[in-house]
Amino acid sequence: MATRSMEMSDQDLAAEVKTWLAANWDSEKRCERGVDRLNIKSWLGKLVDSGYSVPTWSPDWFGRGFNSKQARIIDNILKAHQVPGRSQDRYNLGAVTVYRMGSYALKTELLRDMLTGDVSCLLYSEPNAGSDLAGVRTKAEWVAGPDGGEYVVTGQKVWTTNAKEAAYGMLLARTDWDVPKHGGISFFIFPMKQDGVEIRPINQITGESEFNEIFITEARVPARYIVGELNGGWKVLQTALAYERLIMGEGATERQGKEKSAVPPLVELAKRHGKLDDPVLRQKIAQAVAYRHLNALNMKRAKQEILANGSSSLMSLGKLAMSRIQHGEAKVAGEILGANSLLDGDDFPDSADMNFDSAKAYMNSIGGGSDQIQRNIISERILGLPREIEVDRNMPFRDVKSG
Amino acid sequence: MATRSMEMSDQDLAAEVKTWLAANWDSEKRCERGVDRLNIKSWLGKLVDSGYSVPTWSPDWFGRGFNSKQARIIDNILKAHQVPGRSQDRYNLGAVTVYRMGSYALKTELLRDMLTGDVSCLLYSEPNAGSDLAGVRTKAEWVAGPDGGEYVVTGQKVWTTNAKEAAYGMLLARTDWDVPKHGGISFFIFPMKQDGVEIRPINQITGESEFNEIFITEARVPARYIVGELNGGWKVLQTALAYERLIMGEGATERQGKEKSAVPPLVELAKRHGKLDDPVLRQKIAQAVAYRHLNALNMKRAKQEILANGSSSLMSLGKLAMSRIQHGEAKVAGEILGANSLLDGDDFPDSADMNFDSAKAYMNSIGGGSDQIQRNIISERILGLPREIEVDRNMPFRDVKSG
Amino acid sequence: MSDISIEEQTAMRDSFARLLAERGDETAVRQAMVTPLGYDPQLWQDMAEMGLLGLIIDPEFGGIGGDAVLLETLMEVAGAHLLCSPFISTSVIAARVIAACSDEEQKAEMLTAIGDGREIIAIAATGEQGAWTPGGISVTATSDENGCKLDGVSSFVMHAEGASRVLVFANNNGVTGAYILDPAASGIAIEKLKTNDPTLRLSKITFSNASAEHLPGVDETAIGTAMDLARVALAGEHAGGVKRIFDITVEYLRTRHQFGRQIGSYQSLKHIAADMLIEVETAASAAAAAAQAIAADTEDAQTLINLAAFACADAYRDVTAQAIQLHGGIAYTWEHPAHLYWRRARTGLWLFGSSDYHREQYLTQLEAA
Amino acid sequence: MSDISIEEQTAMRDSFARLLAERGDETAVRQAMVTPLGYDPQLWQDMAEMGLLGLIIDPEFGGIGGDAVLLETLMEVAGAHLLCSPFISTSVIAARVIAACSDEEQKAEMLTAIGDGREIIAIAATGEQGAWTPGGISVTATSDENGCKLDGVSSFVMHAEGASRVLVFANNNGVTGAYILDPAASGIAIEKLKTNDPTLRLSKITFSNASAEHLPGVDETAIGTAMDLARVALAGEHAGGVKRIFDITVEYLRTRHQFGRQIGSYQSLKHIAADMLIEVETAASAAAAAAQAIAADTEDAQTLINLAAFACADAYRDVTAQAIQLHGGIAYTWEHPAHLYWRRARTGLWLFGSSDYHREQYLTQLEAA
Repeated sequence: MATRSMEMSDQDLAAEVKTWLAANWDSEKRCERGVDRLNIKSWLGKLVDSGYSVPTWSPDWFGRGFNSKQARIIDNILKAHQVPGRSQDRYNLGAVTVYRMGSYALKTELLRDMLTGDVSCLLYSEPNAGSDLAGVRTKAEWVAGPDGGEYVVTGQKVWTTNAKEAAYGMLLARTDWDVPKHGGISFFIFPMKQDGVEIRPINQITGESEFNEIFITEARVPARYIVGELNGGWKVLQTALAYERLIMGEGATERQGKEKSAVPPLVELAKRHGKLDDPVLRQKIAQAVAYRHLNALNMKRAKQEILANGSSSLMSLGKLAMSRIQHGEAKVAGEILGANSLLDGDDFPDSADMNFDSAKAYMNSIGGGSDQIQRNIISERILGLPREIEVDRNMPFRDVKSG
Repeated sequence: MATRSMEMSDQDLAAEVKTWLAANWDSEKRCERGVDRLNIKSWLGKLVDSGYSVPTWSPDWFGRGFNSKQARIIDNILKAHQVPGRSQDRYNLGAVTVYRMGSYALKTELLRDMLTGDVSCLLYSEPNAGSDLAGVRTKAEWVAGPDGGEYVVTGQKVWTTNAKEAAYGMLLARTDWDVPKHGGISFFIFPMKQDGVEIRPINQITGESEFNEIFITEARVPARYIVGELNGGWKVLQTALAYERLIMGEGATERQGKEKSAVPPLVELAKRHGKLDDPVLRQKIAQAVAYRHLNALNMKRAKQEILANGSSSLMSLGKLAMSRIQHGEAKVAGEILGANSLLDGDDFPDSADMNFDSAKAYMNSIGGGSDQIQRNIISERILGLPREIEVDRNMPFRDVKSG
Repeated sequence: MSDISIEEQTAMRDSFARLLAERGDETAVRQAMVTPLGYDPQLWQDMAEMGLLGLIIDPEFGGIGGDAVLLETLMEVAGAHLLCSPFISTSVIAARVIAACSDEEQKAEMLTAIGDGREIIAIAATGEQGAWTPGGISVTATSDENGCKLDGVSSFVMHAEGASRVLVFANNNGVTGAYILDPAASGIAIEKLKTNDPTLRLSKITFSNASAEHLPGVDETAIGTAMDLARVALAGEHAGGVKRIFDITVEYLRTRHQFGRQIGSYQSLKHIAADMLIEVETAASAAAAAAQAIAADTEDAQTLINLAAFACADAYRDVTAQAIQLHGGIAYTWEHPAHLYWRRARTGLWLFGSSDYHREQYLTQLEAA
Repeated sequence: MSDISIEEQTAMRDSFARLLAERGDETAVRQAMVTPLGYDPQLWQDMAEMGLLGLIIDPEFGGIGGDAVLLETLMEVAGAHLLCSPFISTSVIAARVIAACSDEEQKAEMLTAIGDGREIIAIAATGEQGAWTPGGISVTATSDENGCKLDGVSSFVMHAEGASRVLVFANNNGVTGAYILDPAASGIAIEKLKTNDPTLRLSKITFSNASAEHLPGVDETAIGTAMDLARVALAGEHAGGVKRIFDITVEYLRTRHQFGRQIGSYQSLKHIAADMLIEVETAASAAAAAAQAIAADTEDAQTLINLAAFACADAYRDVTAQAIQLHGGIAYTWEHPAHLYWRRARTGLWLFGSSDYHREQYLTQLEAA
């Protein structure tokens, strides 16, 4: 394996990556050099072994110990060559969780597979544990056996994406019912491909089915697949969620960057429908476009603050602001379309988009911590206002009201 | 004294009142018949003795035992003749409180004076007890003396109207500091004209000074001037507040009735400033006018419900709705005026009105229970949602945090 | 004013509510909305038997002779249950337009058939702008000794599916009038339009020299009156719908627990609910006031119709939007009823004129006051 | 871009903040705002000594040579302290307009005097419409061999009180230009206007054949650039003001107790505060982005100027309005500072063009993108 040095110059690093790529990746055919068609598993194995897939990780675990600026250099080169499998230290949430918090044995057993094709999904939310993730009621009961025994899991999870593809689920399950809710949860890497795991797609109001419900009935997970401590799952979850937010935030600032110079879609829509002269609509369009523009300016400032100080409280505002933006844009689009808003389908693509966007906006305002939860977070963590009173914080979970 | 009968016909009642009026009131000179200038004290005495001032009260206490429909008949006749002192059973809050909840002795001592010119003011709010009236810290300490002794009062009250004119203040003061807050308050009829009562006008952001701060320093109130039980003041207050709301509500529905047919002021304003053709403003004006119109329709429905069932939950919505109306109208007026909004004073009366209204709107959205308190009331009392958690409900008042 | 007693009106309202609870609940709505017809013919027949289809039809023609107030009241019931039916098309717009027809024979035959449930009448009232104003009509009628012919396009035609006739508003030499024809007649091409609200059936009809029957005596005013009545019916539907989705939401706030508390104990949700209640009650007041004004033929009737049109539609839109938000993830699923109300509300924003249009009209009325 | 180092800029910001904390606190503001002048001449002199009055003036003329970024930063400080002063009139608009003057002698003399604090310059930029656009100018200039004469009315003139000169934008045969004259000159009548914001001084000036000096080389573009810089300065003032009133409000939420709890523990107030924070941060981002775009002369500079103009003004208006509401009764008193911020915010809504105007301009820019 090549140099690990943090002192390696950016030029040297770029040259090294390009050399390796030239030797191993066929940019024209978009596959491993020397073969005709991409074998993803084989390619991922090669990339992982090169250290370029998780460059910030330790060399003991497929990484190179690079800093994030160096990782960005590698990522940009791989991106330019459309190489799959890059930046898994940022985007492969399952692998990141195991790498950061899993035991040595667990890393040895799972990590390479998780980097080379064993996709994972999230099994956090439940019908009765939405905003209140610590309210999970999926139970995991220990039974004796070799290698520390195993847990028998029964319960229901919701809002899982990629469930069908996933080899593992990052499972939050209750292992102790007699302590307050945060203290009785464990975090498992749960094998998805087994009897007792039923996956049903959720029909969404957008017409999509990107999410699933997962019905788990006496399914098994080895005790050694617990991440962190037994009953210490809440802490693991917090770390996992922090990564998730970081990734989503980075995604947000990156996506924002692109939209600046083009004519905003609402302006195009109004032009297409001959409404750009309507003074009432012009005000509404301008304001809707401005909200997105202003949020982009906030996120740009956030990025500058992160570069300067390593963090930015502005980051936390983006998701809440996005709700106003998305619901607002869809509303103005509807006003541009007028009675055509009633229509839908392929014959009326602008209407179909607008109607889809109107429904999809709830994905941001409800999913991943609703607007109300975001406002709690902002007022408590940024403004330092008192936390909500939690009546169930200290009572045994058995006694907590649910429904 | 004349007939008390509930069975008296409306015609007979009207005739009786008119006859009495003809004999006693000079409608042209607007004073007591036979004199040249109104002596208000003398006139009020006469009216009170006739029973027409508080017609729904018992004949034992200056009333006639009429029902509210009959009282309305009397009121309308007196109103038509511009007779002062009518409907004191609805509008004289101090007298109503003493009548409803005062002891026999207190009524005997105070009631007639309170109906014939001894104005009263409210001494409820304190700098630290705004939304939370039960948090009053004005203290009343008992000292022995004849006739049950008296209380020595020290504290500060705010937001009092008519303080300078008032003979009595309806005072909420703490008489026990070692019980939970609601249980240690007493309700006094407090003599205002004494040393130890200092009245300072509050300069308001509207430029007005209709309210006062009252600094009370070792002032005295006889123990027999307690209304209700010692330490039972919270209950008395609730009844007094219920009357106040009822009166305000009736006022609201009555005022609403008048505004229907005229061209709305915002439309006139826009016309005056040549802005009625602006399509953006037209939408805003229409919406602002509609909010007031819709609230009037709600209040009309409330009145119908009250007539039919004796109460209406709609009544509670009016005050909250009025905040949106008043702030909204002032905002639209500002947009109509444009840069002229910067101006003020007699030379720019439309601007002056708009600026005044913009500030005055807070009187509704903050005063008499802020919008936030109103939303609590609506969600708890009408929708039956759970009450706010009150951390200080059961602790000795001494230990309650304040500031 | 109708001379039906309050007691009778209340009884009608109650039996309609019972009918819909039994045969028009959410399951029934979901079944009906995926059929090509878009409504349940059996339920339609039940409504006919209750006399509802002749609600505003004169007793002389077998109807009940109800006024706008009764109509609005019953539409609140329909709205609460998301009733899918050609009621507004057939029993409000067509019934009111035909009532203005001066050919007594034509009138008697058609009104009786409407009341009996034998006619479903589609309404072709506007062109592709979806303006629902006289200026928005883009069908032309020409008449000669052989009768009338229609040409042009009408879009947003309600309930062409299963319709036995189509009522068309068309311009004949600059005069707006009403025409009626068989949807299967030659020269008429019906194209179904896909809608966002699955309970709504809309079509676009192209007329090419299609023979139609003229309804004499129906002028622009009569058409305007019928459309205004439809607006108040729709406002009533909104008022009923917004009340129901609000009740569903408050019930959820009471029963759903998170963090060991009813979510309805969280102040931010309580306050949103309080604001929603104002909208809910306002919709009810506005719809009722417009209906009363029509029934009593007061001077401010037109003002109140326009007011109800935008106030109820906007209230329905805002409250359903919040209802989804307050429910959280569960209302993001197709199986939860919230989005059905939300879609219906979004339909109501455009049918018979947009909120901005009605706000503009409302102000125009007020200027003239 | 300015070549003043980041460290120097930060040092200037900090010393300005110290100066205002010491000599321009709320008490000082309240004192100044009731004087006829409307500002504290001593504080003005202190600012001159710190070099602030020549902030954007070229070092050649004794100024600091700061760019829009530095200006915006310092205006945030001014806004936080509700600074009452003729700074925007004199040291932004006049300084920038005069910098475009092609008469080097005139320019050098006036710019040096501005930087020294010897000149207070009133700005007569718009007619009675208060439009602050070239079309809004209603003063006419005529020139002959004896010089220039001004006729017409200019309203919303900033800081005529105490001004040593008046800078007038006027049309001369259809060409917009800049003129300067002594406020005590004959043919000039100054009428003070009563304002709602006690920290604001406005006048109406009527010119009747008043002799004025023409500033050669100052064209409509130069005036537009100066006004845009003033808009960004004002946006910065808004960003600083909105941050301060927000901080005051959050502090009150933390310390005020009702029902035995900090009122900031009530969820509805917490949520309002969270929404306010978005506005506060947005104002800062918008003002800074516009300033950076001017400093770097980027293509989207005009777009960002218009965006900042309405976004900052609207944010200031909304946050100050909520600030009063969250404080409750105490902020209904004249003695509490909330209404001073609220009034200043309401002033900002109109100065140099309304939010609706800037939204319209913003969209026009975007269409062209």
